[in-house]
Amino acid sequence: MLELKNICTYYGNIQALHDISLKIEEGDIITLIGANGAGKSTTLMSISGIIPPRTGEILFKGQPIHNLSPDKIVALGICQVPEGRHIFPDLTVAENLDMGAFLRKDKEQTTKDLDYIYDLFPILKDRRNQPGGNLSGGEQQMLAISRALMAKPQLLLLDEPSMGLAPLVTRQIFDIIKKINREHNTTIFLVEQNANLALKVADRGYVLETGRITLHDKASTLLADEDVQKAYLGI
Amino acid sequence: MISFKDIQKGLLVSLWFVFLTFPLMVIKVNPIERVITWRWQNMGWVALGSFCYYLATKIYKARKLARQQQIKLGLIKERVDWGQRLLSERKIYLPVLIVVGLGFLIFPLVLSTYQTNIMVTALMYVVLGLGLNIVVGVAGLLDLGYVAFYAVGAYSYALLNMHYGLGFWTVLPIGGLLAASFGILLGFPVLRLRGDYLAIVTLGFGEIIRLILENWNSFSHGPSGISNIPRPGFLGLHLSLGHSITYMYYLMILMVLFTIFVVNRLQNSRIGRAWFALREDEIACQAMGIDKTRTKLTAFALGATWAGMVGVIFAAKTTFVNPASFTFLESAIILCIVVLGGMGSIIGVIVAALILILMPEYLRAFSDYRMLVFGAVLVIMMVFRPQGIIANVRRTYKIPDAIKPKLSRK
Amino acid sequence: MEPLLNIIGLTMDFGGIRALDSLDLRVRHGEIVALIGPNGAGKTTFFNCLTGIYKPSAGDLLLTPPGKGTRRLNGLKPNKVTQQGLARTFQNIRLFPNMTVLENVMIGRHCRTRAKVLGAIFRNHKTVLEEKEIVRLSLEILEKIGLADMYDEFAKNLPYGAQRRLEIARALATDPFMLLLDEPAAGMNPQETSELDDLITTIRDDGLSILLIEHDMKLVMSLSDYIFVLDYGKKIAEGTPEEIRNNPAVIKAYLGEDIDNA
Amino acid sequence: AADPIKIGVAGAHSGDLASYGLPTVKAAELVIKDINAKGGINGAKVELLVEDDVCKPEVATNTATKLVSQKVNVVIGHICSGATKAALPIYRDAGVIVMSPSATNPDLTQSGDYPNFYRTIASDDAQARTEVDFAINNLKVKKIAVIHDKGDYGKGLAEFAKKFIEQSGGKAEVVLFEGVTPGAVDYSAVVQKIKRSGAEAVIFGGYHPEASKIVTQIRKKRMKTTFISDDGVKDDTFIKVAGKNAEGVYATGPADVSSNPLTKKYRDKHQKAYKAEPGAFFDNAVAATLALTNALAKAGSTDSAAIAKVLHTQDVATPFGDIRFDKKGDAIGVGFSMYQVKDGKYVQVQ
Amino acid sequence: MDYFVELFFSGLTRGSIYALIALGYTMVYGIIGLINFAHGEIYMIGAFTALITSTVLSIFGFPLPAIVILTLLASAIWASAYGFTVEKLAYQPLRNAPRLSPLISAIGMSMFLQNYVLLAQTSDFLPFPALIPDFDFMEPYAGFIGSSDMVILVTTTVVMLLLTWLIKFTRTGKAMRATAQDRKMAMLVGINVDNIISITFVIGSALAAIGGLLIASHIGQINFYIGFIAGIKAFTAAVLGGIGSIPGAVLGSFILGLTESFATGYVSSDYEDVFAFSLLVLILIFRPAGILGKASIEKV
Ligand SMILES: Nc1ncnc2c1ncn2[C@@H]1O[C@H](COP(=O)(O)OP(=O)(O)OP(=O)(O)O)[C@@H](O)[C@H]1O
Ligand SMILES: Nc1ncnc2c1ncn2[C@@H]1O[C@H](COP(=O)(O)OP(=O)(O)OP(=O)(O)O)[C@@H](O)[C@H]1O
Ligand SMILES: [Mg+2]
Ligand SMILES: [Mg+2]
Repeated sequence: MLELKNICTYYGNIQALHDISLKIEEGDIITLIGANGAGKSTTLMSISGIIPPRTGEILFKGQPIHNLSPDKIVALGICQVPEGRHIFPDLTVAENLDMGAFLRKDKEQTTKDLDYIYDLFPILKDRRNQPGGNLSGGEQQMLAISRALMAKPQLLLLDEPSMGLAPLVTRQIFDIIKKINREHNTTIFLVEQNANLALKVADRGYVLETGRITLHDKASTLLADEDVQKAYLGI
Repeated sequence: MISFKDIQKGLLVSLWFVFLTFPLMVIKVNPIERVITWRWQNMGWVALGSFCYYLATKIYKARKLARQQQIKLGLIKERVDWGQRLLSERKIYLPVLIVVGLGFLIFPLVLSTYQTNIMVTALMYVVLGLGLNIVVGVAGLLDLGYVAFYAVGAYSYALLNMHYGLGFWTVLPIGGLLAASFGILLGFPVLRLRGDYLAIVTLGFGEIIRLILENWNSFSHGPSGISNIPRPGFLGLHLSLGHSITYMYYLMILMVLFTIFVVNRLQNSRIGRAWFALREDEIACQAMGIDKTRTKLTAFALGATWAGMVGVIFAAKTTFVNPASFTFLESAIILCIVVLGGMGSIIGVIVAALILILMPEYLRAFSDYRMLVFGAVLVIMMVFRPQGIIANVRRTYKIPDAIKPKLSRK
Repeated sequence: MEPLLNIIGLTMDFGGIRALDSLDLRVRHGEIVALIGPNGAGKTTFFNCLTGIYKPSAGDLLLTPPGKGTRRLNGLKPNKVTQQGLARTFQNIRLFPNMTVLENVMIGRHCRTRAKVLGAIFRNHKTVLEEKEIVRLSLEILEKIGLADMYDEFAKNLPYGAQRRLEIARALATDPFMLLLDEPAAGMNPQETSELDDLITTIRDDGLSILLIEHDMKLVMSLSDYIFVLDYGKKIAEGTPEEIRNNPAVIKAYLGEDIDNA
Repeated sequence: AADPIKIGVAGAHSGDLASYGLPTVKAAELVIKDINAKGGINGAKVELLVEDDVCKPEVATNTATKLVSQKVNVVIGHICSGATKAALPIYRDAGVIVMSPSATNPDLTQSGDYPNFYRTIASDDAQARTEVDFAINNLKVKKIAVIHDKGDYGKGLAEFAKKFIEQSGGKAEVVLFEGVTPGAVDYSAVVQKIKRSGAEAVIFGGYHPEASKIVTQIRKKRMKTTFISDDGVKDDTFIKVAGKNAEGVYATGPADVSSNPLTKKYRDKHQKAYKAEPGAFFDNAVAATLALTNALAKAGSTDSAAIAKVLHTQDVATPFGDIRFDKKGDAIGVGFSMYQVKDGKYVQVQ
Repeated sequence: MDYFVELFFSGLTRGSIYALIALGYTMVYGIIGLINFAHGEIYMIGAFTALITSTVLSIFGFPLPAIVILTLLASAIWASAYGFTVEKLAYQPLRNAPRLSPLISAIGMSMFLQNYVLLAQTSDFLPFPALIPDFDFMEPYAGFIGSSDMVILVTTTVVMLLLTWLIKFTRTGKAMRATAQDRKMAMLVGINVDNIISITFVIGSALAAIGGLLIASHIGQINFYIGFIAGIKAFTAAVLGGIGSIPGAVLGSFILGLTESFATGYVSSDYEDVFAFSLLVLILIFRPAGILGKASIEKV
């Protein structure tokens, strides 16, 4: 479904990604793990076109997308929940969710999806007329994920969705990830610090080290890998 | 380097500009006589000009990209920013400094009075720029009414001299202090405003000062101003015009050196650090125990002090002051100096002041076009060098030798 | 002995929302106290009230620095609170991004030093000495935190985990006797989290008391001496980690059934 | 050939006041072209050094220094009184004679500080005197509102007007004295105030843009107040801009010179060269150029004392008739008369 | 009492004039946080285009209603084109630059455009034809409020309502608000940020052009410098009302206009600007984000 071929991404003159190649099949949950500053977020930003790669190719369903502007990429069905939530602070919770569905035309289905989201996160329903900026960190994270879900993406890019979430909610979020993957056949590309959890839900995993892919394998294999355990699982 | 597609696009761009400028450039109407003048030839100029500008930017971008590619492939070394290099390599900056220093020293001896005179003006703006730099560049407070303090200084010399016969040297510090008190007076109520709100209030304050000077005749002589202000005396001698300008010149050089010295020391002090931090994040600053209001006030008052002193010098140099010299445009130009120079960078401010103030003087030949060019230069400079001529240089700290070895990268 | 920090009936309203509801809380000298609770429970709001960033609607904030009398923190400006000896970090990192690591820490020393404008200009002996001392102390702190080798890097260029630690270093530089940490482990991988665990323990052993907000239960349970649990602004439980782990209300509102997976 | 004679032309040539400075440049150019065509002055070609001062005092000092260091012989300018005041000491120290076509501030000649200064325009007080006398004696108004534009020229004039009215021994009174902000979008509040003050006439000190706005507002409010103004308003642009509202407005201006052959000659030349009416102070600038070149020719040298002597003692033909300069530097014979707009034209009254 | 009412109406007129310009300021500020100093110049260019178009059309003998409509269209189109181009040339390349760089670029643009019009046209004041006729039914009230005042007042109100509706309820409006608050995230939900910013400039410029036309017709004269002064005042008004807020800009403008009017009427017009700016300082001291601006406590 999505294929990265030798992409190199730069911040000014600093190279953050070195020849990254990876492949995501439709309906998969793929996870990318790595230490702080390894380049995980950068990879997602490159896919979304915010920081386009300087060299290399990104193919979505066989079509090159690395030259498209971010909005075109979203229109193809690739949505991202960025690191740090990025809630529109002065829009209300409801309006934030509405923005998620910005490119959608099917009004009725959108309303239904909204109800579905409110079911998933009742707290958002309580707060729906409040500015998003006033929510607590965790509430904002829920809102950010919900906003992406409102777009009905084919490929969902999640950047550290569990950051700052209460344990109960973290588990709930992971359940939801599994659920939408199962029920809507949404392909998911998951970046997580909590490698333990991530590898448990994922089908396959990639390990990123200072801008280079160093390992990739079935999630269960990685979970058992001694090096991985030492470096990322804190065991 | 330029493809056919670029040419095509360039043509489109020039077509757009022809459309854009059509009513204003081509048609000229005389609404009273009801005649229309058609100036079709302008259309051609616009088309040509915009096409060339487009290609120029294209080439610039293409070359920049090519460079980056080459750097990546390891064909060429990355070029260090010349501004940074100038400042960081002793081998380069020392000779440059000596040559420039000598140049400034003998300037009035080799060049005409006129050249010296405009250089004095430029040096005044150097000091103004450095002063505003404390407020805007270092402390991050956008002040659009800086000229108010300049006016305070100028009028304090004019008035104190007129009423009490006080001399230049007496008033110089008084003007600075008066301006500083005005800074504090204004600062108290408004410094808690954020960003651009502060900007508009300071702009308003600048206007208020000017309007008061304009309207309060019995105090300031209103719009006709105060004339016959004495130039600074030199041991009580009477100086000819040329000599007195030369004298002002050296005086300004001393003033600039003094300002650089003080500003540099301030920046590299505990207070200076607090200013930088305040610019970065106010809330974090407060959480670190920095008194926001007080720190900002200090910056504001210090910035104002320089404006006040230069104001005194201004009055002495022109021998005449009236409110028309203290308009918003003046504030804007000083602000341009700070930003164009590179916020918080002393050398940058100096270079920018010299460029911005001398440019209109040397553009006198194109008198009609000079303000047009001036505006265009501001835009182009910002577009191609948004961080300013010399981006702020980082400060270094003496690391005690005892700890040094531990700091080397693992 | 008086508790170091004694909060009585703290209430904070935002328009219609009551983010904190008559909260009582105490921290004793040398303790690591954790504050946990679901997202939006009001933990960060509590820190903000305590450090003077928000003005609480009601309640008393009483501080008894070691060896000194009790004082109220209500109505103090943030910088005054810091001067009293409370230092904090932020949930959403708030470093000075364009200043170096060393400078970030040096800023922390601001409230403990006194050089003024004239001193800065004339650089008298006292100022020079003071400045040297700031550098020395800052480097010392950086070394303790493990960031000394990056002292010359811009803060914005640090990896996330390092930024979190730099926030702690900066807070330590203000010479606090009590440290408020807001989710210091967020965004850290398990490896880094365990390093953080050690760091916080060292800081406590240096004689500081610590108030910690964290969602990483492993860290909380291993570190804390005492835990307060908030939900919807109200305290729903307090106790030792063992008590909290088994408290049904806490499990229902916050931990969920099988805690080990988190 | 002899060294060329250098005449400086200084004034606002760019910026928002350019329209007051540029006509002077054109006037000087036209006159000098003629002179050079006839072989120059005493065989020396005349060279114009045109320098912009944007009407700012501080720039004017640079301009003056530049001209002085280029060894200019005489200067036509500056345009604004403020800039002139700032520049004059520099010329004075260098012994350069300056003649302004437009700087009307009385101090310039009356203070005695600037012996090197001359002008071909009457000073503000003379003009204010004309306005006030006309209002009191001819129009017989009792209540007068004095309005100005807060500027150097306008406010100075208004203050003289006020003083003269107050000295009139109760024949009239000033019911309102107020400044308006030039460039403001709307003057209706001031106009309301005029209406309330019950003024029968308004004496306005300032330039035509403000004048036309105020007059228009007055007429829009259906008020009948007489409007009297100054030389800054006695400009055809005023009539064009204010249109039918300009009808009946009084303005002082130099005595009607349109029948003077020199005036005609240069206005025609301007029309031919630029396809436009000459702008503000054009005639005054022609007069200044003629007076200076004449003095240079008669003096036979570029020595300023010699030039000054000619200026003071010998008449020269200008658009204003034959004029010479009094001891203070004011042109004798350049006075003011009153005009009124009738059928879209300024017509001399009396 | 009459006097009060008269001053009140003259204040309203002034206020609506400011408002038409302030709206554009506020929109641009709202979306990219830039004090667009060149906005006043766009207004001036709108007025010039209107003058040129209406003169050309009237020379060609068009009837008045046609002239009014075509002039309005032409000035809106060209002003928008200028706004669009200025943004592309001077601001878009500076999206990621330090905060003050676009401000300097804007100041430069403002000088450039002023002098461009000065050179391309003239520095003189030009008479502007009265495109708004004196309505007969307004005649009895002419002492209080003229026909053009009325038209300006009504236009301002209508424009404000339309804009508020646009921003609050339409898709484009939402996209504008989203872009204003978090540009990166706006891209990530599929908004073409460049287009939205361009649209904002275009709308703001069109408004300025409408303002230019009405105001020029009301005052009866224009020159290249009118934009600068009006621009500063309009910006003050926008800040007074709470910059970024549409109703705020209008409210701020009215308050500013009324203050100036009453200050002139009851004190002296010598100090009308002093009053205006002092009011600004006072209001900002008590409401640091302007009258309608949200003084949101920053969530930390
Ligand atoms: N805006 C930027 N400018 C310059 N360098 C950057 C920028 N953003 C990130 N970097 C650098 O790029 C590298 C990769 O960063 P990235 O944010 O992708 O890491 P990450 O794997 O997502 O880390 P984390 O776990 O902390 O989120 C880091 O070295 C970082 O310092
Ligand atoms: N400035 C504010 N204005 C309005 N409401 C606010 C503000 N700050 C916080 N709140 C509200 O107060 C509640 C508590 O927020 P707080 O940030 O304290 O939560 P928290 O316990 O820190 O949560 P988390 O663990 O997710 O960070 C939230 O519901 C939030 O919406
Ligand atoms: Mg990341
Ligand atoms: Mg929190």
